[in-house]
Amino acid sequence: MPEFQPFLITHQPLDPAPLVAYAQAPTDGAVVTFTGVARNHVAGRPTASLSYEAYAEMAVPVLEQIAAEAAERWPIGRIAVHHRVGTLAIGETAVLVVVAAPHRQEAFQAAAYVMDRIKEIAPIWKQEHWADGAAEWRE
Amino acid sequence: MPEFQPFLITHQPLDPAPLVAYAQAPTDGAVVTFTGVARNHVAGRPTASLSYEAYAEMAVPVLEQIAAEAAERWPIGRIAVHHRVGTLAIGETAVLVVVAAPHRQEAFQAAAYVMDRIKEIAPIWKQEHWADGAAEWRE
Amino acid sequence: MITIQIRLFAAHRDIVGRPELTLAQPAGATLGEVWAHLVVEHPALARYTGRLLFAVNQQFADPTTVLHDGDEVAFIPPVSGGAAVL
Amino acid sequence: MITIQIRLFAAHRDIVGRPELTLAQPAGATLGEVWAHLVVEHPALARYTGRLLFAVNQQFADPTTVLHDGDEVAFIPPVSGGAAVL
Repeated sequence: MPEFQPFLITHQPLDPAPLVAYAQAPTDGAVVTFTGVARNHVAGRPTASLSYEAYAEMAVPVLEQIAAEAAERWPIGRIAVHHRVGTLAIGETAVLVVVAAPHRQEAFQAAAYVMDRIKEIAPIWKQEHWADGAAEWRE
Repeated sequence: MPEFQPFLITHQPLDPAPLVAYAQAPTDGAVVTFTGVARNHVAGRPTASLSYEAYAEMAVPVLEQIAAEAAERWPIGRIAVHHRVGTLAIGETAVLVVVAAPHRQEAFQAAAYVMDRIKEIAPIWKQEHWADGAAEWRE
Repeated sequence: MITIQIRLFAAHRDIVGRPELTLAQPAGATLGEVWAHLVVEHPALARYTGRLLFAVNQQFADPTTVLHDGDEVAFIPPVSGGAAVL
Repeated sequence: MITIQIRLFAAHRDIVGRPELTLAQPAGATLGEVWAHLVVEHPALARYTGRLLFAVNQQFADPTTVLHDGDEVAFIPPVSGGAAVL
């Protein structure tokens, strides 16, 4: 069985359980999990599916960098981030961010920060496949 | 199989998966899960275990009321809250709060609000069993 | 006279030694008066005065609430739900 | 002269029609100069000027960064990671 990777870009469906198990330490009373899910519409336009593409060799170090930034800002424990790539059906999970911390406020703040930064700098792109057959990169 | 209860006080171990499955709708791109975990120390004093007690007949309606408050404040989707009672070992989950929403900011804010309010008004009490054998209600 | 049922939890229950009490009170008695009565009988409860929440029939209420026959009264010590988290 | 490897993603790759390019450049060429060169060859890239991130060897870099032989260059169109969520 391969070692658990806290920062991962994968074609496989995402499951939060191993991330939570990894992040949670006996000193941490709070674990916040963010799940980003493929939606059935964007700005009112119906979507049929989404696909994600990553510059994986760079995305993983960027996720590690973002986690290090969060750990500098808040007294938190472990962080794990898994991002899916490939085609996702509506309702499938695109990203999981898990942050453990001794106290809940910091866990919430750090998890929100990590998601903000992923959307700012992580080299991961989303293409929306509209219900009418067209496709478009989200920029 | 009994119907899923979004607001529940239970002696059974908690599992976030059914709460996330319940909360997540196709219109909601964001799901935030808060997991409150029994820690191995409180203010530096080692704990051996924790026990929780609830006024269950009242706690469930209070959780529903808190969820309604959150839904008035933010444009969010479904909320689920499960709280465990009885004796918990260190590392076991005491509470799960799951909030789904179209956008992540509101999901984070509402989940943090729900936890704050649970700690303010939900009739649920925690007793710390110290490693030295003493026990104390947290107040 | 009215008869009320009192539910006791956590430290309150430890002090009183029972999870429930049945109490006869004069008609028109308020939640605050019942609490004061309990504190006289169990002085260790005094330190919760001003720090507790009140409920009647599983609804939050305040000390001036007038009780009725058959009401379920709860004196709710400071809560700490969800919290291994300070 | 130096030889660099260019990685292209998402809309950039669609415009250029390939995921990778190998490009010979004069010694001392900068990231910004290479981007300008690409835009000349693929004018549809022009709308990304000022909106993209640059990387060399999987590290963020800026347009003034001087390139070396064998560098892996990436022009990163606006990202949208994690996001069914606006």
